[in-house]
Amino acid sequence: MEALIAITIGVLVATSVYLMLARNVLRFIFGLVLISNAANLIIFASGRLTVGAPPLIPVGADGPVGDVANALPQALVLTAIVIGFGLFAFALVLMFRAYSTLGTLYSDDMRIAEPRTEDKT
Amino acid sequence: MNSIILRVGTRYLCGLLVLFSLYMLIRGHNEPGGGFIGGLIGSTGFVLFALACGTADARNALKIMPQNIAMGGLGIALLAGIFAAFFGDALFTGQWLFINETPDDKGIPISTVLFFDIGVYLVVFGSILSIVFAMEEEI
Amino acid sequence: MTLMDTVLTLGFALVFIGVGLALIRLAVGPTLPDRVVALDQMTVSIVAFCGLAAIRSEDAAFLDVALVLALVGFLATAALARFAERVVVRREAEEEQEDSQ
Amino acid sequence: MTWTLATPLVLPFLTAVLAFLARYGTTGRWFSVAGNAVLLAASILLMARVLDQGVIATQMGGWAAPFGITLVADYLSAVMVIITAITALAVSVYALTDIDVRKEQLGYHALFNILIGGVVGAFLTGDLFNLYVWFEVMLISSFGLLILGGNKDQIDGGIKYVTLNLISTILFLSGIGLLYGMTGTLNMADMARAIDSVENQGLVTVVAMMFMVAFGVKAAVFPLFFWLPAAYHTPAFSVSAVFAGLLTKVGVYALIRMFTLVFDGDVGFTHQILLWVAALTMITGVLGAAAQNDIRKILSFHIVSQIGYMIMGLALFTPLALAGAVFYLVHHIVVKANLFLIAGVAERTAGSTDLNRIGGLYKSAPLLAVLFFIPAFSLAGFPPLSGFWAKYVLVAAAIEIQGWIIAAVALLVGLLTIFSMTKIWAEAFWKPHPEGADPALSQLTPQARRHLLIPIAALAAMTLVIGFSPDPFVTFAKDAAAQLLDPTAYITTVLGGEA
Amino acid sequence: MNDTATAMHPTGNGLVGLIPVGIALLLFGWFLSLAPAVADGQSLRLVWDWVPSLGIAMSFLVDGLSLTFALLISGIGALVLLYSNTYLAGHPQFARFALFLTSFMLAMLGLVLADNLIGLFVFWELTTITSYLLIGFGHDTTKGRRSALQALFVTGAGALALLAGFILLGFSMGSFELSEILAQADVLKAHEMYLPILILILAGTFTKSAQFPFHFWLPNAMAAPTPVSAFLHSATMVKAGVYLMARMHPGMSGTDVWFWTLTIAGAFTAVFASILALRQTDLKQALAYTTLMALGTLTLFLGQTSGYAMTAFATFLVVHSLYKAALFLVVGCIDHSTGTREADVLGGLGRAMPVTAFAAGLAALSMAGFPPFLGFIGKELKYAGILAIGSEPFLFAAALLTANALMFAVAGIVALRPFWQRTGVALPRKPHEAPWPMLAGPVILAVLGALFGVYPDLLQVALVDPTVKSLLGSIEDAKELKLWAGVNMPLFMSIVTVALGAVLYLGHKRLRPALGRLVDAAPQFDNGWDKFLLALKSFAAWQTQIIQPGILRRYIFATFATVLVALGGTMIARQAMPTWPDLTDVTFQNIALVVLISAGAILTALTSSRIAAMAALGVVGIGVAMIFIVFSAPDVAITQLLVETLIVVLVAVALLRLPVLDENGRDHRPLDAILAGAIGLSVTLVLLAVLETPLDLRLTEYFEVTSWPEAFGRNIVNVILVDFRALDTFGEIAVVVIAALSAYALLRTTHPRKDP
Repeated sequence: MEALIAITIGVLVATSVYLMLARNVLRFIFGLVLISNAANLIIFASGRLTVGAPPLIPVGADGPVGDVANALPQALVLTAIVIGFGLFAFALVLMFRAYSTLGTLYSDDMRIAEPRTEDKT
Repeated sequence: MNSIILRVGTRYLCGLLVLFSLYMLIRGHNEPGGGFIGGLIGSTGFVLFALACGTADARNALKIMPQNIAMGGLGIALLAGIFAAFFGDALFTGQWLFINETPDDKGIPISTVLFFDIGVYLVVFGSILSIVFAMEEEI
Repeated sequence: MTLMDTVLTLGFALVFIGVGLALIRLAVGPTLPDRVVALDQMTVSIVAFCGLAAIRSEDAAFLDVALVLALVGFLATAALARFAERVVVRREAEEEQEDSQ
Repeated sequence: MTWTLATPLVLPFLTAVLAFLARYGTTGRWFSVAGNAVLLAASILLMARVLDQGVIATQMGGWAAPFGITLVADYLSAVMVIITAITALAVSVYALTDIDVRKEQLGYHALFNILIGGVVGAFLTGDLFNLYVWFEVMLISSFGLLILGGNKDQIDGGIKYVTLNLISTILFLSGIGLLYGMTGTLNMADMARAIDSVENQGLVTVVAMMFMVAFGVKAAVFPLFFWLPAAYHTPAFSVSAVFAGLLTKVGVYALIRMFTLVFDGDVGFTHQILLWVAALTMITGVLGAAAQNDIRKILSFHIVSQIGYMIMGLALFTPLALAGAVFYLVHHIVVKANLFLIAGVAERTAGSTDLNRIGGLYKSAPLLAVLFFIPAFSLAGFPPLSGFWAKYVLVAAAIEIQGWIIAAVALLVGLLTIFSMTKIWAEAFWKPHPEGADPALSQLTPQARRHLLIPIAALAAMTLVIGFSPDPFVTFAKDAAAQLLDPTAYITTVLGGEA
Repeated sequence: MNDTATAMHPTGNGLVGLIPVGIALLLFGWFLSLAPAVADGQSLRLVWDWVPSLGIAMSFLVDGLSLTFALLISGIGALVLLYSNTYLAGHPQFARFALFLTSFMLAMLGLVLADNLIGLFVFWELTTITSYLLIGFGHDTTKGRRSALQALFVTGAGALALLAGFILLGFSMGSFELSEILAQADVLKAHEMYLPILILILAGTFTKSAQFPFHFWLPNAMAAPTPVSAFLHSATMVKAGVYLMARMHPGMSGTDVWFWTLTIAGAFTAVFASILALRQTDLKQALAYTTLMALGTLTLFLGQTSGYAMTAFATFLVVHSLYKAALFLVVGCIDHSTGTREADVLGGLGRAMPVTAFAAGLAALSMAGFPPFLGFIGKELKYAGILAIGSEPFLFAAALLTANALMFAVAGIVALRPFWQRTGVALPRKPHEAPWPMLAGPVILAVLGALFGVYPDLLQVALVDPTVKSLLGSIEDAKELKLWAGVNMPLFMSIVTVALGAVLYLGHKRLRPALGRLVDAAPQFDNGWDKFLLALKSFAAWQTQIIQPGILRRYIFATFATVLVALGGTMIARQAMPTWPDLTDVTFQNIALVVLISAGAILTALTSSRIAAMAALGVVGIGVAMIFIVFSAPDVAITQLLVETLIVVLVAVALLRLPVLDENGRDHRPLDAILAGAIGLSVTLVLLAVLETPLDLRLTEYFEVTSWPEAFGRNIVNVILVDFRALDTFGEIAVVVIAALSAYALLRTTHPRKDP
């Protein structure tokens, strides 16, 4: 099953890279969401997969009963998801602001900080 | 949004969501839940409020600026970590106090870890609301 | 394979068919509300999916997932619905503008 | 006392919270200054302990390594923390005048101090995932600082900065996942031990390359530095100064840390690539600077080219070369932050940072000229300023192992650095002001003069001190390099529990 | 600085001007007091351990060679400082000037006294910086700035080569102490690194002492005030290169490379420079070129190892410093009083400026090589020295003779014509004698030139012999300085020189156009400098335009291409490919999940409808959440779903203001698609390979065992978050707070009115 996840991650990465390379920065944002998911899945899969046994300790026991899923990657992924959300929110607001300030979402037209040399006087 | 149903329903739903989020927060140490999930759920309540009734109402209902909530949460989380210093432990060492402890049952636990999780809750809650409110007000 | 297993498998299959159909509707459209409803349907399917997962693993933890999703899942739909509403309003306004020109 | 390591990490966050809650008054900014002063004291304390014990480590939450998160400081970490504190204090004083009330109310001081917290965290942590978290803290606060002001060029530069850094972040995160999948640990010291037993060593190299790219973006090396010249000239001067001084250095630090501690198994491959990267970074950076006509743009490209020197020290991988890299790091933070601060004063007095539109500072602002001259010629590597020793050690290290080409590149780039620095000097200082103005420091209020010039003078004095008595610094850098090349002490201290 | 203070002040600048003179005089006195000991063959060494960790000491050695230089520097320095105090009286930037000039003098002294390679280099660069500031003293003009940069850049480039050479030398010989290195001359000459070291060091010295083809910066450096030129061109800056060659002479000379390089470069520079000198009409420029000629000659001698050549070197060094400083100062006086330096305009100053004329005459006679001046002795020795060359002596002798004859003519042009020739052209100002502080220098220097000519023993014992000893190791090889050495070849050559020089002087006006054509035909190095700068700038602009075009897509493409090369390339280079994965445990449910996620992802990438893209993103998020559910991660699944919901909400809000995705229709980007596919493939392969390695679960097991008993929590994931790895979580919430603050600031930063 890990192999299948690996392929899924490959697809996610490929589509997100394609999206990030687009002219429209909104697509970059979409690509960012996808690739964050891919990175989270990489961490999740690296901790190996266990079906149907959440890492919880039943009342009365001192440790989990039977084989449970690897808890550490789950904690890392949780952290990464929240961080990813923070980054996403900022990036989205940035693009939003870029449109209202620069009047475009096309990155080719965003040349204020680095004007073309021929534009210089 | 011009939906009476949504607007009326939201008042109740928002309270319910916040209540539910607190439940998720408190039980988080033992069951699925915790500060992140609690904060996220709590914030969705007010996001819904803002969508349905506008941010002005939502801000009024909240009373405190969401950024201050978030920053305050960060402060609480930090203090929960620093608290260990009074006991000579390293940063973020959990300090526990069990009320009504018996040999079989640990009783009601009060811990810095819980305060830390409350800090997390407030941060997530406040942060999401400050972004969403600010965005809403730009539309 | 017990009856329970069979039922579960069937349940999962149905959920996936539902999700698949929603996905097609989502891709094809053609209108915005079509897509919004498709997404909403997908959310509901996941609630069912969580329930099935809880039954299969005999772990109540997955019910929490279902609960949370059921509580907040409509939020996305609501936001999208508002978006659809505004877009329609804006488009009408634009058309009016064009008419008046 | 287990808090020697934790205090420098906690302080900036505490400062940030207090400064934010007091952002509508004038107390916020003084919280920032006071907090950074205490931070400096704490980091000096840390340094004293490190000098005493070599490597110190403490386990967060009391959970033994490798299970919990370890904070650890060796010579390199300690010196980076001290330099960070110095820069932070200097910039926070400068910001008293440079940052307007509006930016303060939007949370400048909180963003700034959390940025410092992230930087300190990155230097002190001994845990790879924790390093990622601090990178994020740094990154997102730098986003905030960059766009504070909302000018068009800031938004535009911000988009490039944000997009490219996000790519690096994702790469870093995925790399952590993969490393965890191979070694089963996140503690860097533990990882250094565990990674040798991974069967597929080729795969380790692949992951190492992934980290090289991820950190390479942060450190702004060729061909990944695009975001830096696109953005660094846009924010407030305090912000550019702290960016220029610290941000890329964290990337360099991470490269040095990972490629001495963990990825030292395939040096022939990875470090050879680093050497090429270093050479190309130096050259493209310095040529980029030669093509610019704005003080901040010139300085930005120079950051890139100077990063090349530090990478060169890492790539050569000899004791002397690593000592050179460490020395260069310290020297460069002080000098480059200062140059940006000076550019701010130049803009305030002469009206712009565009070299075509300013001039006359030499005649009417001689103090500023002196203050510029010291870091600028230090950057260009003139003895006996700090930059000379940095360059000398690196070139000597290259010549020592007969790396003729890299030595030649390093020297040639030094020459072109002179070219850029004298360009600023000739245009902004020597040339008469194109509009006939006499830009003098007396245009500023006495209070503004104090706030702006005291940090600049202090940093310039540091440059002079390092330059005139380099011996303790070189000795220190050599010791730090020795620790990096033989991480046994680091690993045992981390894994052996409380030092 | 206050501009109102520019009024000329005849007594100079008060203490600011006099203190430097005092410093220089004290130093001169101190060096003079060392002279007897050094003349006795002793040497004095001072060591201060500067950077022991790098083996660098600040060590100083006073021997014959360094003392000669030190005396010239401090002595002429004192006179020049005195002179400039009046010359620049009341100048608003005089304090800086005095500071720079004094620093320059001190740096120069350090340079000649240093006995450590790196110490020497430090002073070497200090002279570069201070001379940059001095040449750029007239910084208001483009020309002044250009000249300063040119001098800095050319000598700076050489200095970097020099640094490399020094480091190489230090490592090769195992010491950075010059005296230790030079003591092992045989080892050095036989060392495999000898040639690179030699080339690098000569690159430094040739640029500094303006040997052909690096000569062009020196005449331009005339942009500096005249006293600076006098100082730079007589005893200091340019002599630094000569000094270093002399210093290295005992250790490196005697090889064929050394001989031919120095001899040819020196001879060529000498002839070339004297031709150029004759062509000039600006007195200062003419003198500048004669400086080049002198430097060429000195270099030529250093190429040799004979006693004659060394004596000639030592003598001519002193001779040249004396008369050149004097003449420059004289030109300064003329410029100061008449307002021009044009040779064709000036004339008849002899009556108005008798003292100046006297000094100029003495110096010029010394320069021209008339007996009984020191210049004559110098010239005789030069001829003797050149004839002692092992191979091709006559060729070099002829070159030297030409150069000397040309110098003779220039001496006439500079020192005779302005004073004694009558011209009809009116001068800009009425000439008058300069004040005494400005006359002291030229007079003292010129008289010294005459004095030493009459009493050559004085010079011989005090300076020449010790210098030769430093160069050759023994004093016996020093040849005697004599006014009358009998009828011999040098005397004959002197006579020819005078005759030829006289012809050239009389005919120089007619010669000038011809020389001009000749020189113009040769490559113009000064124009070359401009072309070089232009080429550098346009190359820099070109490469920057390619690397940093300001187009985000190219940056992202380059970054991802690097990722691909790093991942894919390394996988191939390091053979890290995974084996074929095991797919037996795959269920239909898993496949359905994978298909769902992939379909969502591809739909996001390909659709041109914003709402479809957003919904498809939701699909992917839901699919990933389902993976978390299936593989037992309820906490993660809840978080993922909540975050996904919020993402949709935020995007939906943002889209209300944003335009549709593709205003110009859909874009197909095959190249991007290939790159994207390749990266996706390499990520999959890397992950597959990683998943093949066994996973060490120590950490997780520890957490499972301690979670409840020690951390009192049953939800291991939550315990990890808030206890085991609380610091991560703390950093994470800091990220969230800051993201919110940043986003808020971004939205509000230019809308103060809306701030609640």
